[in-house]
Amino acid sequence: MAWFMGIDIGSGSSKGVITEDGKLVAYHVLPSKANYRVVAQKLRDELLAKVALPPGDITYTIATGYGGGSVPFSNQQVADIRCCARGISSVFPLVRTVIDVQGMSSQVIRLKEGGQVINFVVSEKCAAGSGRFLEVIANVLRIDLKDIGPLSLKSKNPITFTTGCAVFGESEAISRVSEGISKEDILAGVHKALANKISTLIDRIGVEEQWAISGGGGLNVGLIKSVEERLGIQLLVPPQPQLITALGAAIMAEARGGLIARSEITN
Amino acid sequence: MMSNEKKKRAINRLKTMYPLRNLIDEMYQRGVEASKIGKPTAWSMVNWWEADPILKAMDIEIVYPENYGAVCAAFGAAPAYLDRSDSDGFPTHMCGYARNCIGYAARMKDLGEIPPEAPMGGMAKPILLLASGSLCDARYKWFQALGRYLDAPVWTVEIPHPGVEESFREGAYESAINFMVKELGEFVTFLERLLAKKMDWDKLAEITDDIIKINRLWYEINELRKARPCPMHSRDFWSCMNASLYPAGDPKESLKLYQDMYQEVKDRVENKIGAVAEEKYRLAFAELPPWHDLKIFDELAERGWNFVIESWAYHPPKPIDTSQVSNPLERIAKETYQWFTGSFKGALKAKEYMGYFAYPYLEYARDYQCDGALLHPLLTCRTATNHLMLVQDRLLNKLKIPSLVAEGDIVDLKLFDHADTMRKAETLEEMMDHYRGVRREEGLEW
Amino acid sequence: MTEKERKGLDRVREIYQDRAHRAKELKAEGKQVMGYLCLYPVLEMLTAVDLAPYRILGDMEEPITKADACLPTVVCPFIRSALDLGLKGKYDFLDGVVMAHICDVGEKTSHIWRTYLNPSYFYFIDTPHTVHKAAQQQLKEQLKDFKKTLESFTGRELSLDKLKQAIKTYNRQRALVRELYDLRKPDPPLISGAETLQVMVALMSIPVDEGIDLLRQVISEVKEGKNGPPKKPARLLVWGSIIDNTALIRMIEELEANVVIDDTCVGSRAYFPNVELTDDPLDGLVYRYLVGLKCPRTFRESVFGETKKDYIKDLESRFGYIKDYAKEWNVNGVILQSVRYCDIHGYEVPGLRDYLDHIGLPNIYLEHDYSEAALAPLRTRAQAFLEVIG
Amino acid sequence: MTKVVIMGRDEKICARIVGPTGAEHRRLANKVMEEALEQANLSFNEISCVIATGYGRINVPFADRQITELTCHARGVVSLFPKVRIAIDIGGQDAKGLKISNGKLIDFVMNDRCAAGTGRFLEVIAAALGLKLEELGEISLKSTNRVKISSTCTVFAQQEVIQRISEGIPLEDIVAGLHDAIASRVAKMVKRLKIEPDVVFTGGVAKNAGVVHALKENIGGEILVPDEPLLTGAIGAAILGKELTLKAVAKGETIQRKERRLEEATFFNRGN
Repeated sequence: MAWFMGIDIGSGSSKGVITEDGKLVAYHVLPSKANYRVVAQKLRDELLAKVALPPGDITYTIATGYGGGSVPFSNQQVADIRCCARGISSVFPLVRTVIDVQGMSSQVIRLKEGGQVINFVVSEKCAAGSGRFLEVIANVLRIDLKDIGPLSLKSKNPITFTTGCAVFGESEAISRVSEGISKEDILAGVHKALANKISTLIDRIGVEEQWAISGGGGLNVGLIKSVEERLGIQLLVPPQPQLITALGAAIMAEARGGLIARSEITN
Repeated sequence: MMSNEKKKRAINRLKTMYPLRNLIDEMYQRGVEASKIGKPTAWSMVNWWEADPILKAMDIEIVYPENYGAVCAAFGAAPAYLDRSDSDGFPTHMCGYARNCIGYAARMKDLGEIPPEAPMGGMAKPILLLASGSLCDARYKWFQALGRYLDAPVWTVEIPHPGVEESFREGAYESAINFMVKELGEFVTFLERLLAKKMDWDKLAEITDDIIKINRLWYEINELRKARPCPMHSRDFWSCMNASLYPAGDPKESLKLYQDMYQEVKDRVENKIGAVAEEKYRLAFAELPPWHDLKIFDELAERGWNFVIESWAYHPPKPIDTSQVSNPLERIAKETYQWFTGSFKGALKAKEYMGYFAYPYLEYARDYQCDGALLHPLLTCRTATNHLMLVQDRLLNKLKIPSLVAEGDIVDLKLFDHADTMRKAETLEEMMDHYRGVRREEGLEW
Repeated sequence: MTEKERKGLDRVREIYQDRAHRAKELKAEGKQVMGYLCLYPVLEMLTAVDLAPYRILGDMEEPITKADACLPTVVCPFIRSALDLGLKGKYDFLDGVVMAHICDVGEKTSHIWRTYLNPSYFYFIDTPHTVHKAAQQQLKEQLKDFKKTLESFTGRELSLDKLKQAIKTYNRQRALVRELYDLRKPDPPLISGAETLQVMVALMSIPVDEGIDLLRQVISEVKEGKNGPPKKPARLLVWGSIIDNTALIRMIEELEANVVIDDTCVGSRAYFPNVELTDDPLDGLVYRYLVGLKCPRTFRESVFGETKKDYIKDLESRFGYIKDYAKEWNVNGVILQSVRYCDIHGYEVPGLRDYLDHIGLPNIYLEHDYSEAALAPLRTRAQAFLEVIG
Repeated sequence: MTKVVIMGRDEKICARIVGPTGAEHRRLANKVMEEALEQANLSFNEISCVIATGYGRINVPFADRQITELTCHARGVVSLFPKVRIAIDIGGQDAKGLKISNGKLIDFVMNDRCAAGTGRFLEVIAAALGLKLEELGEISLKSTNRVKISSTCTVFAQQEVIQRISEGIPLEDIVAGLHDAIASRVAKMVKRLKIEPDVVFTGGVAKNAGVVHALKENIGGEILVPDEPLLTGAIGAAILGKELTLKAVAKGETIQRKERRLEEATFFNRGN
């Protein structure tokens, strides 16, 4: 028996998983808050408690994500893009393109079997290309983030955001509200705007079936539908899209840790 | 301790680079000193030495505000100058070098002298602003805008920018050269009036000849970098390019130092000595490097990344024979025009219509057998950014070479994200591995 | 009423709503339509060889998506929008395109356009940056070559006579545009700025002779003066980078102001300079397109070869014509506007404001994102400016 | 924030209301107007003139005139500080610099393109730090070694702040850094007007002692802050309303252009 850990410290939330022989046995999600070290420790404690193991039983730990450098107990830090590709590949082996929508940015990753990255593109450092845009608009409309997806699906006439900036988008939403446009239509509009940004990323690296979505954006049915409509495709949605990167980290830990274990034996 | 030493050795720097770089630094200082004691000084845009030999032959000291922008950025003096430009109403999205210079000029006007805080002795008050119509809008609009602060006249020199196909039409070459020669002639007449002295044509011919020799040699040195492993890293290139790009000092001295460098590089090729310990990946670099974060190249070198070729704009043109041209202005025109159009033949054949800026990267990537490219767009410099998406697309789709975009800026140094670039670099390795296989499958030779 | 019978301003509005309609009709009739970007392609030469010129514009209402895959977002949004429309196939009806070195991003976009859209005919004019004699000669040499490529593309001769004819026709159209602009001199003006802009867009979307007819109808309707704008306290000049959508002008005119004159390239800049009919018509054309067109993309000295610069004299020589406009159209305020990331206009702003302050004309600078919604925040600035000068 | 001031002919304020503005400007305008009338013990018919200003000025269906916040702020500031030459206003939506000469607005600069440099910047980051907006000022004054916030964009500055916290940098130094960031941005913009005393600072952010301090440093001179910095625009609007009314009365006209009713505007219809 060997256990492996993947820790993904994102800008908004932090995710951790433990795998055993390639299978997910425990996961935990916490808001990242201010101190990444603290959240990483807490994540580990919670994960170990769930599987009732002492820390020493974890063969190898890989940290990733925005705060991946602040995980004191990790054996290695790996780029989130690679972890995401490995993670999605473990869930959907036929996926060749994954759209990863995070709080700080969106990225589109093309991969081959086994989850090796063959191309990727990351959105500009602009809130309008990330999940953050949705939050900003949800906030200004005073709607709970988890409700915006379902609500947007009720729209019959989504507005067009003519600006590509979250801050402008906010004032545009305000002025649309005062023009009497429904919140549903505004929300559908912001989903469409983000879907457009994502499709621009896709335009840049080309397309290949099958498709999946990961990251926090994968929890939002409105966004999924907008992307599907915009690109005329079907997105595979993993059961826990926000965990994919952490899962990929654990899977890489298995590969890496397994190697070390073998070399110890041969030595 | 250990790792520090290792880091220092990750890139095997050329020994002959050091004296050349010292010379470049000295040249700058000498220029500043000369201008401070009242020698006529021109502020000039980097002009692919279309105008430099002429200014030198007329004994004008040249300072390059574009370079001075980089100096101010490195010394931390830029933010105050940028603020001044912004508060004088210049839009903030414009070229960082230009805004730095505008702020500097505004402050110099207020004080009536070189601002005391100006790094490296500052830039003396010019008698001439020599703008350039080539490569970017800022390079003449910015000098025109300096009229608010300086009473120096502005002259704009031109290098034509034809389309790839258009450049091969009957008479196009002659017309372009004729245009440049006439304009340079007017410029000389203007300088004679400005300085009340005559051009020394023999001196001009000699300087021009020396500069061309430097460029040939520098070209040959860079040709040697096609070897595996590549003997010279981009960092050595950047350290030395200035003596060829805008030869401000004594060309004969530079020439000697480039000769030494040629020997060292040739020796490395013969003995298969690479610029990095283990050359796992050969890369091209696009546009100006992140000057304040050059250590990233050491980190990448530790991972086996060797930077074997870099931005087109700073490389000397493919050699053409102008030794029989007797009029130095015509010689200058032909050489500088070649700089811009030298790759057009290949571009036309490849049906690539952005014949400079974009196409040369394709040629380089093939000739230098690159595995990948690191593209560094500069956010307030549209000219260094416009073409990079096209480059990225063409490299991948035509040559199966993946690349990485890492944003930065020329003056706002904070824009370059070291950690993010390393994160992407790690991913690029996976891609370079993959595409190596793809190239082999498609019969590309590396 | 059938479409062709519809006259004057109604027809203008129709064309403005669906710019490509007439071009597509012409194409169906067997005429070749030639796209061009900005003001530097020489339209007289296209018309002389029986091509219908059609100006490539952007669309402020259409989000830019496809172009973001080939141009970075830190460049002029107008150019990005135009390229975006091209990549989306909205300019597929064009038989070819003529582009020019208008500015750096315009130049690069020309090459990108050619690379990705591969039009059957493409020509790039490398417009010089200076107006010196040698630069004029260099442009002339290019136009000779341009002529040859047009002839071989169409299989028709571009004869001297036809070229002279085309020059006369265009000058006639230009004179009519002046006449229309003159109708904005009274107070209140007989036609609003927004409507004038629609007329200009329409002219750039149809052949020149049809434009002449249209202008005649519009002028006679405007002279009848039934639906002119009301009298308002402010009479404004709008300066700056391209405006090809009425949103901005409409926003200003919804406030206490009439826009009575512009210095923009879908307006006076495009139509005020005439072509002098020279012995070799190319000479007149070169002069008009290089020296006559007043776009800040071209570098000019107040005196060729001056060795000492006088700032005010320099401003006078660069912007003096704006003072003339202000006098003739009795302007009491200037709105300087530019799309973000437009370098050539950006560098001009402090100098032009210095000049306007110098001649005592109140002014304000507005920068925008070439997007209709992004104009909303500018309303407050424009209104406050009017409150200040009012 | 939505502000209401009701003022008598003598410019004495008889009602002052401040409430948060949501996406639904219109309803709110109505509600706060009713509150203000109650406070002043007046009926709507007794109000001679209603001036609406600010970002949502077009959404006040019962207003007689809409005047920009720039003109209104200038008028309000002049009434409080007759010698003012430069007024700086930082609110939640925008930041403004006003140049005033002889009591009249003659030039202005404004930022509303980006949240950085507005009160919104502080709001967003205070929320990220789990702090109340009102607490920021006091916290920052304890700082001995403020950090430099390098991101200008609010979204990324927020990220940067979180990073600094995790590095163990004291909260007060970070908050002081934020105040400096906003003050230097606004100061840079206002410097376009060529700063001359007296400089007055208004708007919601002027209540934050930390920003006042940072702005003094960045401007390099004294700054006056009114007792109720949030109300300046509304006060100015009321004074302009009074002036317009008196002018109209003198000419024997009325200021009201249309029939005016104070009833709840329906949110989904654009009433006139």
